[in-house]
Amino acid sequence: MLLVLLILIPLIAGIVSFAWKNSSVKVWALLSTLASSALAVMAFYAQKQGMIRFDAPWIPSLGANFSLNADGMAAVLALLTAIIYLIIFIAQWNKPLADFHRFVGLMLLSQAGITGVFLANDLLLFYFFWELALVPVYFLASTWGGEKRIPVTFKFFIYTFLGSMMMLAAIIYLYLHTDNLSFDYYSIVQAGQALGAGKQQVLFWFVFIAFAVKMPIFPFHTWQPDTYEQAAMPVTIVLSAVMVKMGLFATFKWLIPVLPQGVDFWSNAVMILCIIGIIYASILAMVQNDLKRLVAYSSIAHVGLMCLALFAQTDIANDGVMIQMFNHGINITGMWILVAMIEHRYHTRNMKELGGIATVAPVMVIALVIIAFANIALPLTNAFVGEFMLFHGIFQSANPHHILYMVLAGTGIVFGAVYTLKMVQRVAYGELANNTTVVDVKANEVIGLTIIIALILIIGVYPDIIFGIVG
Amino acid sequence: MKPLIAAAVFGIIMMLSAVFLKEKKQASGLAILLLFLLLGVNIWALTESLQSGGVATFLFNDMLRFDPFSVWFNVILSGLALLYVLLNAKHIEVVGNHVAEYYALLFFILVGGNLLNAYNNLLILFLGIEIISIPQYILAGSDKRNLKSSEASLKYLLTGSFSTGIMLMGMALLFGAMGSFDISQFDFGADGGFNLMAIVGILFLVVSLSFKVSAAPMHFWTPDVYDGAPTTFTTIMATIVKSAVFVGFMRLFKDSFSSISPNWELVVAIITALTLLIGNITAVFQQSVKRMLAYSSIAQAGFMLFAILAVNARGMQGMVLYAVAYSVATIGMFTIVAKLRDYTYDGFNGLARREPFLAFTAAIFLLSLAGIPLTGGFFAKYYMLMSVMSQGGYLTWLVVFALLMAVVSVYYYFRVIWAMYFKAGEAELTVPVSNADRLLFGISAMIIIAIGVYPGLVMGWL
Amino acid sequence: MKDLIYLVPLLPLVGFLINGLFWKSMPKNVAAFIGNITVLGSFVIALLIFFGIKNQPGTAGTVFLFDFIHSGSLSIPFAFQVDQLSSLFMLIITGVGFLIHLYSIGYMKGDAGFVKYFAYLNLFVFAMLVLVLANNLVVMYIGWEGVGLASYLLIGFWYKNKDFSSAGKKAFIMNRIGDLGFLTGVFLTLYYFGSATYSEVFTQLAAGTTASTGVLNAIGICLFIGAMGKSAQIPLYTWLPDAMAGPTPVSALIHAATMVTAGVYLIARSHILYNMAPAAQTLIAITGVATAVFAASIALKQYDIKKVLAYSTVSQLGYMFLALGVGSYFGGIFHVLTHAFFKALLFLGAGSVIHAMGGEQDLRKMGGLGKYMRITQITFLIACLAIAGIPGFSGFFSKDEILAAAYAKNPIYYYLGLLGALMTAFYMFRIYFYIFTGKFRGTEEQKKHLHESPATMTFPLLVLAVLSIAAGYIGLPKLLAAHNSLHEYLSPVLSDFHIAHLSESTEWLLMGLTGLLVVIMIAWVYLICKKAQFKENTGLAKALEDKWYIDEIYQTVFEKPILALGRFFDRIFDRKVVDGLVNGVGRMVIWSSGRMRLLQNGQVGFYFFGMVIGIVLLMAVGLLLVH
Amino acid sequence: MQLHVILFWLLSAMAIGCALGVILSRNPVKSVLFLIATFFAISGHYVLMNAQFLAIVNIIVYAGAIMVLFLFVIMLMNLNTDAEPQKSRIIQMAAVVSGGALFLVVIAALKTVDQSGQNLIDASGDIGLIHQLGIALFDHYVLPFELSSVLFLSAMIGAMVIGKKEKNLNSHSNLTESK
Amino acid sequence: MPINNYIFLSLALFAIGVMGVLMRRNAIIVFMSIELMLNAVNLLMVAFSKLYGLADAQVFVFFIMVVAAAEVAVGLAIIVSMYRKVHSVDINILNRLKH
Repeated sequence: MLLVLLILIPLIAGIVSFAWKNSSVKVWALLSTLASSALAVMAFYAQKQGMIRFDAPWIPSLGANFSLNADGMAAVLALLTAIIYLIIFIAQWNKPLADFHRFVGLMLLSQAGITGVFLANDLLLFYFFWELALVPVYFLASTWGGEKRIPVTFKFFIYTFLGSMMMLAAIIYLYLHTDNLSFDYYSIVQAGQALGAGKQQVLFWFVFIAFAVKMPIFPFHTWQPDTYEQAAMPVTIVLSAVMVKMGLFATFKWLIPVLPQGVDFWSNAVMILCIIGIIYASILAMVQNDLKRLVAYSSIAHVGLMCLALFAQTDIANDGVMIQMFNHGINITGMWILVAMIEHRYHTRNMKELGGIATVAPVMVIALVIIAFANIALPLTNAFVGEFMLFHGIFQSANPHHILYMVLAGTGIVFGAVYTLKMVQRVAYGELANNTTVVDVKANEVIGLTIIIALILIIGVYPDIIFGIVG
Repeated sequence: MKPLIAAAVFGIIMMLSAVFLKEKKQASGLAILLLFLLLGVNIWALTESLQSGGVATFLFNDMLRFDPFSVWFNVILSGLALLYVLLNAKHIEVVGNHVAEYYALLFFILVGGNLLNAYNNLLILFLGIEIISIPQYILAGSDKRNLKSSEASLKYLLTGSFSTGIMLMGMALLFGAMGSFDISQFDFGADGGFNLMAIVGILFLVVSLSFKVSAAPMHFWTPDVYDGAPTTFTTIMATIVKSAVFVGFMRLFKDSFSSISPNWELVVAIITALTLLIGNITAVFQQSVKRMLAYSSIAQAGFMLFAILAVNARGMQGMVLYAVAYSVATIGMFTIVAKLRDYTYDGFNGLARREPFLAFTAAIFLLSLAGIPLTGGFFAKYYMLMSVMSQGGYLTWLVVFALLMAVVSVYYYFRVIWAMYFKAGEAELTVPVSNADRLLFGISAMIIIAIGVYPGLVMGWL
Repeated sequence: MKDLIYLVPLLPLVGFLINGLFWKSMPKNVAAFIGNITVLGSFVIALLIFFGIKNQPGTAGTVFLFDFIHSGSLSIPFAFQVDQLSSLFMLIITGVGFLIHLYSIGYMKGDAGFVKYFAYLNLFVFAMLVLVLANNLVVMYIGWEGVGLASYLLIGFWYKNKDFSSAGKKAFIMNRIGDLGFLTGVFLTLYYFGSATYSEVFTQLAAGTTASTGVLNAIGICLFIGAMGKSAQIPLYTWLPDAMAGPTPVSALIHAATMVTAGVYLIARSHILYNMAPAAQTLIAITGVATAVFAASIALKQYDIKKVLAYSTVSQLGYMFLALGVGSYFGGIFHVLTHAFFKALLFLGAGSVIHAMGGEQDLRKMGGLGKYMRITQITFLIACLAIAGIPGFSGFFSKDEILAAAYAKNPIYYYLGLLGALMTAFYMFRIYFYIFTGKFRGTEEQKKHLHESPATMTFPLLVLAVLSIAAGYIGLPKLLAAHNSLHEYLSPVLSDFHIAHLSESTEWLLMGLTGLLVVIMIAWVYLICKKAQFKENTGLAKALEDKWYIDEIYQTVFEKPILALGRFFDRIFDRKVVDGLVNGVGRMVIWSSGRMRLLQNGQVGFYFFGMVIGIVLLMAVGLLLVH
Repeated sequence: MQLHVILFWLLSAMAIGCALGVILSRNPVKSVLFLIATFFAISGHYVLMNAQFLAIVNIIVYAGAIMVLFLFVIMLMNLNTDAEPQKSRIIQMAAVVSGGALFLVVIAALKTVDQSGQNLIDASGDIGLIHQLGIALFDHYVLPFELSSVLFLSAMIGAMVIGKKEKNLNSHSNLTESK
Repeated sequence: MPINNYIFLSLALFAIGVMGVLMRRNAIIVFMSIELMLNAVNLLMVAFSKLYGLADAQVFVFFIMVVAAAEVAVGLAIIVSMYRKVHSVDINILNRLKH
């Protein structure tokens, strides 16, 4: 029931918000996200006692059940989703967008969808939530944001929808090959594993393209920088902090166990793509002037590393992916909030026009530095734990080239330092480029950033807080 | 049987009422009343059919065969007709002076629809199709001040009669091979040349029925006729008629021709692929939403053809779902188009500001047409694709192709959403939106979402 | 006693947190007090622990704090290893650290970022302590990167100057390259030994491991790459001279006395591994000696005092690695110790000079400062004598130990080392003479401002000066003393590796030769510097002044091509090729739509044709199937 | 050669010849007349197959009623000239090729059909007689018979709706000129 | 006469009707060609009726005639109404609706 509530609360709250044509809708949103955060924490602790599940018949004639399951990674991601939405609404507190009630409604709907993706234990239900997450985000990204947001978002939508459709073909195929015509996770896994190697190899791409586009992995990434750049900040956060995890999580849950022979056959190719992506995106990030594009490319690099680790298929890599998904979500949220604050105050994201913010907004710069270093996995920040385990997992992989892959992927941490520090320097240091008088940080921003920084440090110093419960 | 008689009688009543009714509104009122009655009669027939245990009953020397599916489908058809009239009464009234006659023709179309889901004899199929077609020729040309309407009517008439000729040739050859018109009597087991004749006959029937459901390469009439006919009557053609003909199409092939499916499967598969390709790709370039919806209806026909390819029960369930989901959404979309002054995409600009609720329901209709989950359109497509993929073989790749085309369809459906929500403009409405309209749009959207969440509502018990 | 070990890093951390969180409202003197008292506290505890271990070597051991990463087979404890080596380093860090904290009170008095400065400095001490106390490579990596962070923050302390923050950035990135090597080494260790904890790894190694020499060499080289970054060895040394952008006490603490010796510590820590990895060892020795000579050569022609000192540091670090490479781990550690004192002293002295000169660092603007700041002059001289290796001063003994070991390994190392030592003497006395003797060459205004530094600054100078002399006497060579207390203290954890014993006469000879040549060199420098003429450098001198153009080469070879590649990706490849492909598909659909709609030409006749041809083709297909 | 064989070939030749006349003659009136001739030929075939009633009906309904209607319309439009615009030669050739291809494809498939050689031209059997047809029509096929009334009703409405001139319609630009 | 002859004859007439539809521009002639196609079908029906000795096909022919009559009634009405507007029955000028 806990799990159902995790989906229902944002869903209902979202629908209610559409009718709440009043600025107090932000209180409503905050209450809803607080409630779901509390529930997510409860679920997170509850699953220590054993997996918590929910099962109810849905479409018996199809063998589809409303079945939810919060096993380790799902619980972590559900928690992440709840926290991120909470932080978004805190950070957005004093920046109400036009038509705020619609914004809140769509946001909460997307939250329901994303949470559902993480919890679904039934393939059809998973697909449902997969799309339920996508559609509100389409509207969100198209309604609020930069000038070119509409075509850019449209491209994003079509691109991801293409992936979804390919996946749908695979879903039907797998479903028809289950013994009892069921969408249940175990039936699907059995059906997938029973398929011949050749079929698995073909099916692999049908499933993986959907996830690869969502993550995104080179060369399916081109929608991402544009979309991140154009979307409004809360939407960018949703896209990068949680939606990206949908692809990774789905690969972990719905691809690797289901099509093991397909994965074995293609894992080398995917890993190479991931590595190319890491280096490619890092190099691109180095030459960006727009803060959002820089963070966008850096996200591609980070996600590439996580995907690489997934395909290393070692337990430690999987644990690393789990914690790193959480960390990446937290860190990139912090990054976007800071970018939003900068943009809000200076009306530009172009680093050429920024500089010396440290003089006037020291608190903001402190947060920026901390989050930037978390972004490049400095030890005692959360990302270090994650990346350490990822690299270790890749190193332990059975792949014959595992050491080479680890080292090549490791160049990402050097490049990461290059572009992140370059960004910090160009934004925060030097002479003040822009003489507008600015407020340093506001109370709600302090709260949001404090949550993020606290999580960064707590997980960085004592990651057992997660492994102790999930591991 | 009762619904059939009721529809015919109501049609005649409607026709005669033209003499007495002075006001167009009165005709609409009467039509709505009669449609409610018709729906009641249909539901009555359905309960009777269910009480009798769902056994098929044959009537009139096996001319008709009523089973729960056909009765249920007839309920759906009359329900769609009611929804259509409730939403479109105002639009029908402005088309021309003969409002009562238009309604009479609608009832006759329903008679034809009823025949198409209950026929057991090729003759009834033929008559059913003609009873549906002739009123359509008339309705297409009913806006006589508009040259386009006449042009549409004439084009439809010429191509339609041509396809009737082809269909009759098919029926004649089939009779020649089988020695009967009773579709339950066909026996394809025998060897010899006659079987080949039967196949030629079946292929003629395939292409002529493809014409009626606007499948490629017999689709050419569709965009022009849908575009030229008064929008409100296009709605009938694209929804009630199309669903009814599809059910007729499916019955013939599923109940009767399934035993020799390998002989026609490839042809239908090619038609399906072509229909999907032409419908979806051509729709992309359109500037007029009305014309886009015409191409989209071709594209949707491609998906519905899957039910014919599938020749299994899933396909039948899918057909019901598709008929409801597609028709409700299309009725909704065409109704909105009918209300607008400008039928192009630009005409939709800023609709979400002006009529937020209307735009919201339109978005749901479009999402359903695109097959996004949580709307009925998803399950409709899902059942179709699943039923065909379970056949295996090259049809699996046809499913993949269909899904790729579904991606293309998102492009043109979402352009409408794009215009409504994200473009600035003043969408001009010629017919105002009343609260009753809003209620009906809301109900339509609810139906679509309800099916999208729980498809068992319309096909669970079949 | 060692149970209190957690306090040693914790106190500076607390200091950092207090100063860091309340930097806005913290009065300067309170901040200074907190900064100093915490490090002093750590020093006292470290001292107690040091003597505890000295008296009872058995008390050395591991202190487990908590599980850091614990997942499946991977278990990384957050634990401290308290033994002779770490306690010695701990002492250097807290001791020199405290002196420099004290010194900083005076040096940074007028700076707006005073509180922030002390916070950073405390953070550095914390991280450095974690580095040396770690009982496994991962926790060491935490400290390793932590000091990198502190170094980054302190180099870029005056953030308004873009060059300064660039220097910080450069330092961090260069270190990151090394860190990648370090990490790879850690993963290799984890892969082959299943653990990163020293005791477990080294026990396995000692017991005879299954891992091949190749693997051990690989691990050794990887870890050494990490050390190259942190300890500024060729080819990753270029950040250190730039790092002089930070406040001078920072240069003294981080970029001379402590942080840069982390690499030495790492290799000394892992000496058991290196003993079994000859190729890695040789690489270390060659890199070390090359760096020693190369950096010294650059230092010859620098005009910025801090730059000279920086290259000198690089060069001295080279000596340390030479020692490690030839197996003289004691020599390496000994030099770390003595170097910590005299180099800190040199930097602090330079800081005192710069303070007096109002921030001026150019030698050419100084001269004759001796009469204004006597304490600084004398302490600076002591340090110069120590670094130059004048017998009796600490540097002499440590350098001698290294050179003797190098000679034993391979005389070429010795000759190169000697060359470096001579250059060291040259450049050190060059700056000494330029600063303190002769006439003042600065402006009148600067002249008026000249003064001796306050007591908080001179006190550390004096202490360090004493140490610079005295430290040498804890590691006297066998030739001179029966006891080598440093060797004795460290022997439970460290032992030299296969160093051939030189005969007494050879040793005497080497010692004498070094001493003599150094003295001659100093005399020659004195003659040169008396004239104090500065001309445009040409030829070799110009190349030396421009640091052999290494920065420019790196830029051309690495930085520029990568950025060009980035721009190419950004403007052409990503947008036109990858995205172009994606958009191309979309455009193709639209284009074909535009073509396909022409089929619908409005002519019924054409439609009939279409239909009939369609029927004929479908019929043909359908009937072909049957036949 | 038996008479009915000669008649068959004669009537077939006449049917095909007149059919060609329908589509080839430039004057619509001539086309109508050719079509009537074709119908007569087909009726002749009916008689040969002992379907007398249909033969009569064919002549009465088709030739008598429907074709007169056509003729009437043609006269109404004053189309009885030879000046009707023709499609180009190429299109005409294409039409012939397409129609011929359709014919060939189907014939190729059907050429092997039943070789039993049952002679269809004889006077045996009474199914074509009015009595038999009447029974079939009003007994077995009563439903279609009734349904055809619906068809006629809609045709009637159609002719009226389409034919009648519209008056006093409130102008409604949306419907007059859809874009 | 074997049935094949009738099949050939009927198909020939049918094909001629199709050709007529394809090659003529006059809507009335096109319509007449379609009537020719229907008559070809009628002929075939009667032949099969004779072959099997079943009245069904002949009854079917009645209905084809009925439908043809209805279609012609509506069709000619439409053609006439079209003619009223554009004073032509040329199908080539019906091209306002395209693409």
